[in-house]
Amino acid sequence: MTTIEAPRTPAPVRRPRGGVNWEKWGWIYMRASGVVLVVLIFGHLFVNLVAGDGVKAIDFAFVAGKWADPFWVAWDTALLWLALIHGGNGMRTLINDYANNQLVRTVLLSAVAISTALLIVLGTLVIYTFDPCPAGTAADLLPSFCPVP
Amino acid sequence: MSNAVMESKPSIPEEIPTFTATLIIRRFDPEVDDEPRWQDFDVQMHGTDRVLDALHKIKWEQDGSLTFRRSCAHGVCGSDAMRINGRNRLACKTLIKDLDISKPIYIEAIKGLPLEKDLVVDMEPFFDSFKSVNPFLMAGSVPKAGKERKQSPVERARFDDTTKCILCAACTSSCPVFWTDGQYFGPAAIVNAHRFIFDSRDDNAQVRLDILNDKEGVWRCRTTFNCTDACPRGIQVTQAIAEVKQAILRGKA
Amino acid sequence: MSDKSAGTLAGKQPVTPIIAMPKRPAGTLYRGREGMWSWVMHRITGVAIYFFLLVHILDTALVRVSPEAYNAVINQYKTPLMGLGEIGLVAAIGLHALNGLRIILIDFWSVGTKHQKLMFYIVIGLWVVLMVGFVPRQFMHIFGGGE
Amino acid sequence: MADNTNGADNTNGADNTNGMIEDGAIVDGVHYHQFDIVIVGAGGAGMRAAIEAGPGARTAVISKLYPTRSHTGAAQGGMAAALANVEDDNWEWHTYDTVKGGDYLVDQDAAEILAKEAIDAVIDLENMGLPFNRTPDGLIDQRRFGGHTREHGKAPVRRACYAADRTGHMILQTLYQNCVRLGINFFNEFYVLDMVMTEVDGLEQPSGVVAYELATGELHVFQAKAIIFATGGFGKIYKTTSNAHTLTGDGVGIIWRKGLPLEDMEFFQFHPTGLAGLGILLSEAARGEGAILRNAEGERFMERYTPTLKDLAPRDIIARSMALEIREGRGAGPNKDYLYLDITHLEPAVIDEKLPDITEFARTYLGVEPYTEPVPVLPTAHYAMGGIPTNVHAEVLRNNTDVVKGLYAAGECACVSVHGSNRLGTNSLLDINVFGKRAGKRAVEYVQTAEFTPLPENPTAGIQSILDMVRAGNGTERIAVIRKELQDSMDRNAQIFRTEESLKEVTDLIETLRARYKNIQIQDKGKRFNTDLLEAVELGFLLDLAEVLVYSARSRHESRGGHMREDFPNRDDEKFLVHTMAYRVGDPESTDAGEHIRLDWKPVVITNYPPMERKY
Ligand SMILES: Cc1cc2nc3c(=O)[nH]c(=O)nc-3n(C[C@H](O)[C@H](O)[C@H](O)COP(=O)(O)OP(=O)(O)OC[C@H]3O[C@@H](n4cnc5c(N)ncnc54)[C@H](O)[C@@H]3O)c2cc1C
Ligand code: HEM
Ligand code: SF4
Ligand code: F3S
Ligand code: FES
Repeated sequence: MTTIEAPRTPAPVRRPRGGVNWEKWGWIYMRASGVVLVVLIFGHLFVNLVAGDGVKAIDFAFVAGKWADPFWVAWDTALLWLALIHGGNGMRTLINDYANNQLVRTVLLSAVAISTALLIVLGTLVIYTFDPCPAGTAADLLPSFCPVP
Repeated sequence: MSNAVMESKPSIPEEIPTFTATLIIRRFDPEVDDEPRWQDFDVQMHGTDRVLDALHKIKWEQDGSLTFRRSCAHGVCGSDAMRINGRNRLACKTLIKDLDISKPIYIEAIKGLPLEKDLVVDMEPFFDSFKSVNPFLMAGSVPKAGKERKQSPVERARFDDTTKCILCAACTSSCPVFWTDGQYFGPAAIVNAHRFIFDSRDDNAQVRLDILNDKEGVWRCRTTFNCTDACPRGIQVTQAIAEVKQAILRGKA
Repeated sequence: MSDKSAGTLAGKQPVTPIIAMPKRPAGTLYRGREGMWSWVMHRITGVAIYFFLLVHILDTALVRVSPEAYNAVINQYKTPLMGLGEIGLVAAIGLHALNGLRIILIDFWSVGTKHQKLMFYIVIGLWVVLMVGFVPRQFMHIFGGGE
Repeated sequence: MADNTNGADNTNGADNTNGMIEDGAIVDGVHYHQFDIVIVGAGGAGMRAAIEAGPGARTAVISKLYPTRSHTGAAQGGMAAALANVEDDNWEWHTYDTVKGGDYLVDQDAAEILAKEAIDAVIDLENMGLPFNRTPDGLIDQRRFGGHTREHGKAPVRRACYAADRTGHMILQTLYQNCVRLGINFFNEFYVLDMVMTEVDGLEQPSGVVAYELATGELHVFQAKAIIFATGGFGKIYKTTSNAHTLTGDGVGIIWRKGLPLEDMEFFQFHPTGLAGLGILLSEAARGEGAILRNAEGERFMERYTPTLKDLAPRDIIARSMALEIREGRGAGPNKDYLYLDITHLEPAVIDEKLPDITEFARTYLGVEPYTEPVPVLPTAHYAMGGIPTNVHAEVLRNNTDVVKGLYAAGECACVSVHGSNRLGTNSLLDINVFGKRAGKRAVEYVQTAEFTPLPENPTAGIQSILDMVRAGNGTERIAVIRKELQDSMDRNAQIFRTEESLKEVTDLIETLRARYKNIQIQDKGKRFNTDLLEAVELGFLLDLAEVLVYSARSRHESRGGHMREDFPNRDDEKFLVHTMAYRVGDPESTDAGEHIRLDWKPVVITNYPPMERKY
């Protein structure tokens, strides 16, 4: 009688927990940020796509005009951070769900983490180091409040 | 003479006409097949017959090698959860006439647990998850010798729903999150944790909440409700999971 | 159904079962209901928005490069094709956001799970209203006259 | 797969010269295990024993089903104990009811133990976590059940402790949960098919059991100092039954094949309220909560048969009354062949709270709405009063007086006998807890001093030959056909009413079926999960047990409890106030049952209650 290898699977190993509980805080964060994002995103979309001439109205001058107002600076910063972290964390869940290969998983997770972090930094820098009236630009591209050279 | 009465007994099914149903079953014989294959069977059924009766008919009259688990045949033992027309159901609780029999009935094993043969899957990972939530009363108090612990009907009702679980795995194996990597504890384990977390006689809710606050714990539930829909005992599974999540957040059952 | 296989009745000898047709799915698609489909949709829209967001931040960052560069790119958004894309974007965000609120209610409202199906249809309803409000306006913006 | 097998491919201990093979060894493809105590069956009785045995000795539970699939989980109504939580009660009344309910064939010393230890049994379960329904003061609630009375039959009493209508489910779950807590070793989906006996000092002594692992098709020998059988009933000898497909009486059959006696096999209980045509049980709890049996004319016919207890009379009496109603033409339905269980007068809220499952059964399987329509019911084969004879310590008897050392039985497969010729509702869940516990305790005491009995030369030879016979058989018979013929005939001839003629008919049929069984063919020749093979083996047990049942029934020329002989309609205490003891003797292959079954009689233990006429 030959022995057929036992077909049963070994018990999944439950990894011990340690450090920050990402799942729990991630879960809470998704919901908290979600509620705020609804306001931020719909506000953003409304102003950019619906109000006035819609998307047609958007150009450098439009952006510069918005960011001259600290209100919109704060709005867009919050939107940037909340949405990116929300999206990044969402992507993390997805990758954990579907990438079964440890290597693939690590690579993808790092990719999401890096791109999210990078873009947050980039975006923040853009908002705060923004110069509404860069020198040497045709005046018709600039917002009206720029001093005419 | 003496038995005239009993002879004509099973009259109820006879009143309902018979019909032919086609079952398409996903078969897999680990000793022969590399991959599962689909096989068709035509069976003559009565109106009150269940899918389990159809499977029995096939096994007993057509192909004895068709393999599935079953025991009680009326939905209380949890042996025969399977995917019937794309949804997890107990074969013994699904009446053929309630399915659309103008089309073939697709039957396959539940998903997310290793397939062993035909409709049989490896239940060990499922029971391991169950065991890992401490599914037993852990009371700190010692009841008076020879006396029950007291519990009011209201306290008793708090966890009534989740005591109905028969560990059939229909819920866990319907959960899209469980399918992904099989690491998630799964709704059944959470249901059974819920049963004790909210039992007024139990003093160790926190231990279970800590276990379920794990990476593979309640937070992986994405409220897809497949579990609630699949549960043959009508347990409000997603509700139970939501209650456990809230208990973890508030730190108290 | 017809009575074509009456011959399979309690026969002594097994009727050899017909071997399956060639192409069958490896397994059937799980037929979940509202809850499952809303989740599938939530996932897909979430990922789509994430990728859009990445691109969107990059293009906005061009404001730091030069107004010309920014305007060049942003003009792309004004083509009819992108205009349609924006409809898709709003549709996705709308669904994701409304369903996100539904999920939050399921999680935090004590009877949320009970009403999840109803809430799903409310989400769809609100979403339709949203789109009905947005789409004509967007069409006006992208195709409509105006300079 | 075993929860806790020592998977090592250890062939070092492969030395069977002294009948001791090391735990974990694999010899010729057969796995060997050693445990102090091996429990066969993970139903209520088996797991209750395991909870006693586990902490005290190396224990293994072998079960052909995952523990929570056992049929204890199907029990609905309740578990009796004279807690007196809701009204006056005491265990002495409970004893009396049990004795009278069993038509005085009960061993009264055992019934006394059952009733007395009931209270602890219920409290034990509560303390283990069982969620009983509660009274407003937070005590365990109790409900009425058939045959349970106050003051020796004056009026029904609330004695059944319950958890909605899934008391058995909660017992099974609670016991399993506690086994998990204690880390009991389970070997799930292992079919025990044989017990090995070795001759010691001129006596055959059990030395282990042989199990077939469903997943792999391999054999395992479990050597043990003590073996506890808790394999449940064998309702599948009948067609219409409340029992599970897996209740094929393997344990009882194994004991029988070892030449050990079986007691009172002719007494089988038919439960009055099975769903008509299906046999699925609607618990007596329904009547405990006020449901009424009615005939086609809507008459509450039980008032005529048992004016005091009416619908709560013991089951044998109700089942017989129902059969009479139908026979006299008052059955309902187009063929006038069923009766009604009526709960339409109960509040839907009460129904939902106390009887949720059974109303759902009616809805699902018959499409009847119990809130508004009466449910068609018929008696259904339910419970084996007889089985493996034991004393009150759950020790298996070799004959009327001597025990088999190290062998125990508890639960439905055993016959203590606390149920006599008719079991009272709720006394079985009690039985499995009281005597399961006793078996576990006794076994632990025993293994403390006992040695392993050496295994014989080739412990798997017996079962291997049966398996080979089934696997290799290329005859023309199908197991399902033989089984169906058996079940049909048992329903027709050995059900509620029996006569010499009908019993003779089924005996003759069984003899031909036994011959045809040798000519079977199964289609699944594989090793993994070969349920085809096991159904064939199970059929062998069914045939054996049906034969003993019918043979014992033919010899009991009286009517008592569950055994109703139309040709001998009266109880005959003169001749038959004795237990039947059946032995397998001679050539088991002989075609005349009389040549391989020998009957003997065992006196009934009577303490306080001399037999009286049974009126309710
Ligand atoms: C529908 C229904 C309702 C009932 N309601 C009530 C009630 O309300 N009150 C009451 O008191 N009683 C009730 N009873 C009776 C009572 O439930 C049973 O008699 C009792 O549960 C039997 O328990 P057990 O442990 O002996 O057997 P079971 O629970 O049947 O367990 C048998 C065990 O043995 C195992 N086994 C069998 N054969 C083998 C083998 N060859 N190898 C390995 N393992 C094997 C099985 O896997 C199983 O684990 C009811 C019975 C039924 C059918
Ligand atoms: C508009 C307001 C938004 C709300 C209310 C919202 C809400 C939510 C919620 C509650 C979840 C968690 C779902 C769950 O746990 O099952 C979630 C997941 C997710 N969200 Fe959002 N979200 C919003 C915007 C966004 C944006 C802007 C992005 C992209 C950057 C995004 C990407 C994601 C992703 C990728 C997931 C993960 C999906 C999954 O795991 O299935 N969301 N969202
Ligand atoms: S919760 Fe329902 S579906 Fe899940 S295992 Fe329990 S009974 Fe089965
Ligand atoms: S199906 Fe799965 S995702 Fe949650 S609601 Fe049920 S556990
Ligand atoms: S066979 Fe028991 S649940 Fe279906």
